[in-house]
Amino acid sequence: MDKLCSMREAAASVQDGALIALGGNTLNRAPMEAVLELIRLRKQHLRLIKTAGGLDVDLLALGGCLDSVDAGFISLETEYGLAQHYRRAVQAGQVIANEHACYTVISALRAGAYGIPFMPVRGLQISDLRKVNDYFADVADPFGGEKLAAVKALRPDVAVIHVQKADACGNALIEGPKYDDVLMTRAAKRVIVTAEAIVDDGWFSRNEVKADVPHFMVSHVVRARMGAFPGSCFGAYEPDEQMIRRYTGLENAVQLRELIGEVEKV
Amino acid sequence: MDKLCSMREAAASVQDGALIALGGNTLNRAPMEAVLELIRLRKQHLRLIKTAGGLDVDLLALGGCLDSVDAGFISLETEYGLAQHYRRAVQAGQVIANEHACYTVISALRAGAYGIPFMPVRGLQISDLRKVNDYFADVADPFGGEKLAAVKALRPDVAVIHVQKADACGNALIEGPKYDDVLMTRAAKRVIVTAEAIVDDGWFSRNEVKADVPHFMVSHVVRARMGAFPGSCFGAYEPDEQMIRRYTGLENAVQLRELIGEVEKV
Amino acid sequence: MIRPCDIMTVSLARLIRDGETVFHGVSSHIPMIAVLLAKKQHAPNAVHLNIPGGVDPREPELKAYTSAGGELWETACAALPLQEVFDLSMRGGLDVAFLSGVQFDQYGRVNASVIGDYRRPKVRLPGGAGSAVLIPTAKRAILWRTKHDKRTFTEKLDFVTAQGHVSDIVTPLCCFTMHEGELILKSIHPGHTLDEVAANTGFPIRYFSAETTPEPTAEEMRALREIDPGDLRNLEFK
Amino acid sequence: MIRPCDIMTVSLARLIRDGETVFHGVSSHIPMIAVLLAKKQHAPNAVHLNIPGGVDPREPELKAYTSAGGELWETACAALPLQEVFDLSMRGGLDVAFLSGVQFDQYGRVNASVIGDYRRPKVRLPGGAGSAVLIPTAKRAILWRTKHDKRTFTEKLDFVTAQGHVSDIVTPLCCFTMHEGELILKSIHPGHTLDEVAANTGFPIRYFSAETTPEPTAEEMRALREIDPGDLRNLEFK
Repeated sequence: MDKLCSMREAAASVQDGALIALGGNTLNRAPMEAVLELIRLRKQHLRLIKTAGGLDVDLLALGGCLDSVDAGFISLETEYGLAQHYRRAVQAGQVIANEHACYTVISALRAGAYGIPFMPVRGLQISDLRKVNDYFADVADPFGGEKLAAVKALRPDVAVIHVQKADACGNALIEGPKYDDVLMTRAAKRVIVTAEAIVDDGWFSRNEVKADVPHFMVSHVVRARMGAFPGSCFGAYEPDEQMIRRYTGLENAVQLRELIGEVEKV
Repeated sequence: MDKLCSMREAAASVQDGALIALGGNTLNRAPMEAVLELIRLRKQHLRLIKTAGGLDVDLLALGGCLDSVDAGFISLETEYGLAQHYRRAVQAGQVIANEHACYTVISALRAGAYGIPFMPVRGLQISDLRKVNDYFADVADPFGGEKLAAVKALRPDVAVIHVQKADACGNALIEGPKYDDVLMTRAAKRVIVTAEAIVDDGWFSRNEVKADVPHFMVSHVVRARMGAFPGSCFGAYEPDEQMIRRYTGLENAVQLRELIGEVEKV
Repeated sequence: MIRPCDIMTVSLARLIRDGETVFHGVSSHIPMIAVLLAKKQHAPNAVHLNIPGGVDPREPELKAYTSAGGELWETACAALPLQEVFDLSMRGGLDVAFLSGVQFDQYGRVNASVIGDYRRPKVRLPGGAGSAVLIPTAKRAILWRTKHDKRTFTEKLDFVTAQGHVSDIVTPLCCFTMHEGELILKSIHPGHTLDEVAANTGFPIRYFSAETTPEPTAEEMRALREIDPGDLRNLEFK
Repeated sequence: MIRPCDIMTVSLARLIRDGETVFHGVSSHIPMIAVLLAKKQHAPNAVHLNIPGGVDPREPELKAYTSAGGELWETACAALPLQEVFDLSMRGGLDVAFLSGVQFDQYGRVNASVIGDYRRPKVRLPGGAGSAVLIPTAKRAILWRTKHDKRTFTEKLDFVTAQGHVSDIVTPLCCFTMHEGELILKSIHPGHTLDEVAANTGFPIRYFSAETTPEPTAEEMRALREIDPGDLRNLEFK
């Protein structure tokens, strides 16, 4: 089944208010082109899931697209510094920061993928995060009685990932670090794949390494050369400093829309 | 750190009474040479873990090495039929069959790997398996209150897997189907790797595909060409019918010892 | 003369709908071949899932010794190993699971564990494999059994390994389907009779109309020989 | 003149023992370089674990923009992605986790979440990443922070993101270590004084003997330049 479509069509399929997981890690292989399209389409009330987010989360916050972010860490790492747009949006009360411990995002996604409502987690109980967040609770081991923390399952409405290779049916291969993308595709109800290259039908059948994401989980496939720009994509390109600085230097959503309008025309 | 050693040395490191997980699936890529060595060394009271076992479980049962087997399915599949030695040993009360639902072995190993004492599981509650086995219990979702089954964690003392490629430090790569081997290596306290081929130190660093098992989890590495014989090993060989028929046709442990003594000399 | 393995394989294949996710496990040549047949005929978009984790293997070279080996991996398009197939079912995404057992009762419950006592069985069976979690969670569990007698289809199971969403059971004599929580006879294979089915079933036979199972078509038989030149669908009858 | 980034990197490296499993995350150039240094010097069998999952990358070509990118994967020997590094810690197999934060109290507790109220913070910080589960489960959590002032080392945290097995904290001025549940001063970096440390710490300084942190040796500095020709260990001070 051919699922190739435009970035516009794929992004348009994301409903306002959707629970949406984004692949990649900080500036590495985040689905940036899809993120920009969500902003262009003025998507609203999105509830984001990510282990460690960067420019993707920052721009969606600046674009006014977000209600909440479930994540362990949001920053552009040391060279580019804090995610200031996201930070301000949280401080202004526009975005709810549901802080997790990276692993509790993973645990919540695992619970989602395994079809269970919660996942027991070690270690979390002595953190204030356990106290202030209602997605954490206590649970007792039914065998030994030990008390543990539990994290509530997360089942994203959609996972959006950027990969190096996909076929038109949706089989998708991540080269290099996979981060939490594969898990996200399992936990999510459906997957949007953006890919550097579209390979022919049969490519994966002939290939020794099989696709990480099977076609039937995928609803949309978009050919997106440089789809992680201005972040990096393993084996393809490094981040673009100038463009990142332009994004982080923006002051408001209007400037953001101007800039991403410009990017679209290029 | 060079961990290359003889099969004897590796098998000798398994303590009587150990909780031991075996890789592969039915006749596919089971660590048969290691299994035979355990029998030669007259290991006793082993408590076996496997999702779907075949000749490996059958011969360990005949050899009098087993106290119990936690598995979802034990058979040599259709062509070679039932695991008659195992079956008789269970019927005679010599081996305890802890029947699982394949997935509950996986769930128990996941709990072991995740450092939690249990894993919630969907679907199991309406099976008699839930009632008669003390490694299953009930647990309530602390968020919504739903009642689910829980399975008790399994942390094997050792996982024994057969792979196509390993280096002397223990980095190990499974080509083709991985079955539940990788999970077993994570849940286990240590790993014995037997390998068709030993690659040089640095091979994985140069290779695009990375090892599935990182060296530090592995205690022993054994060069074992035909290490899954008489079962199959992906990319290397198919099962040996004649030898399987000889094993399944055995009548007692004495005959087994004779035969595996013969095999050793060849 | 229609062979039981052919009518069974074809009957199972016809139960698969286009686009469905379909799983079979070990010792499952008949359903494995049924999945490949369905994909070749009426359900090209059915998704073939299996233990080695090769999604949609293309023209796999089937082996007699296993239905869970590397041949289902080599020409697959994507990886979804057993663990993740189970996960898929647990979260409600598996449409069809093919499973078997040794005893079945009129409520579609399955025993694949023991004859006699669980702890000290008269006969230790291979075990239910994934049944105890798949039959309750897959949308439809389709069962096949190559024996049809009163010990197999019985009023009282020695042990309930699994129950849940059983939708159909195919045997050498007939096709059962579930109707309001009970097995009813859907069709009788050509060459067999209602009396024969009743005489070999340990619980009362109920049915709306005792149709005859449609014979394998010439096209189906041609496709079967292409998919399974080694006649592995007959392995369970040898 | 010894640069703070050099004395900090060297001090962190020296805390790693041969054979230990060691993890660092994002925004972690200093500990990343410390791990590579330790492996090159006294701890060749330390196991380098990281977010992209490349175990023991060989001579990675470090990047300024990340400490969690493909450069740690390319020359690695095995795959152990973030999820499984966490799992390793949860089951008791992680020896050292390098983590940071924005506020620390005398009990070695860490705030990396917010200044002010959690729900409506004055400052929303990046978050503790793995801290809340790693600090209690890793055998030793070693912290570094490139700021040392009274707002950073404070008597009262705005929020306790994590606590547990903190063993050491390294700053531009000194090394703290944990002793019976409280931070004590272990050594003062060359060029700094006890008074300076005390004046910049918001809780009372306790110590057995105020040693001077051993200077980076010429060999350590040579190794550092080889590992980190781009001087990325100084990135946090720019």
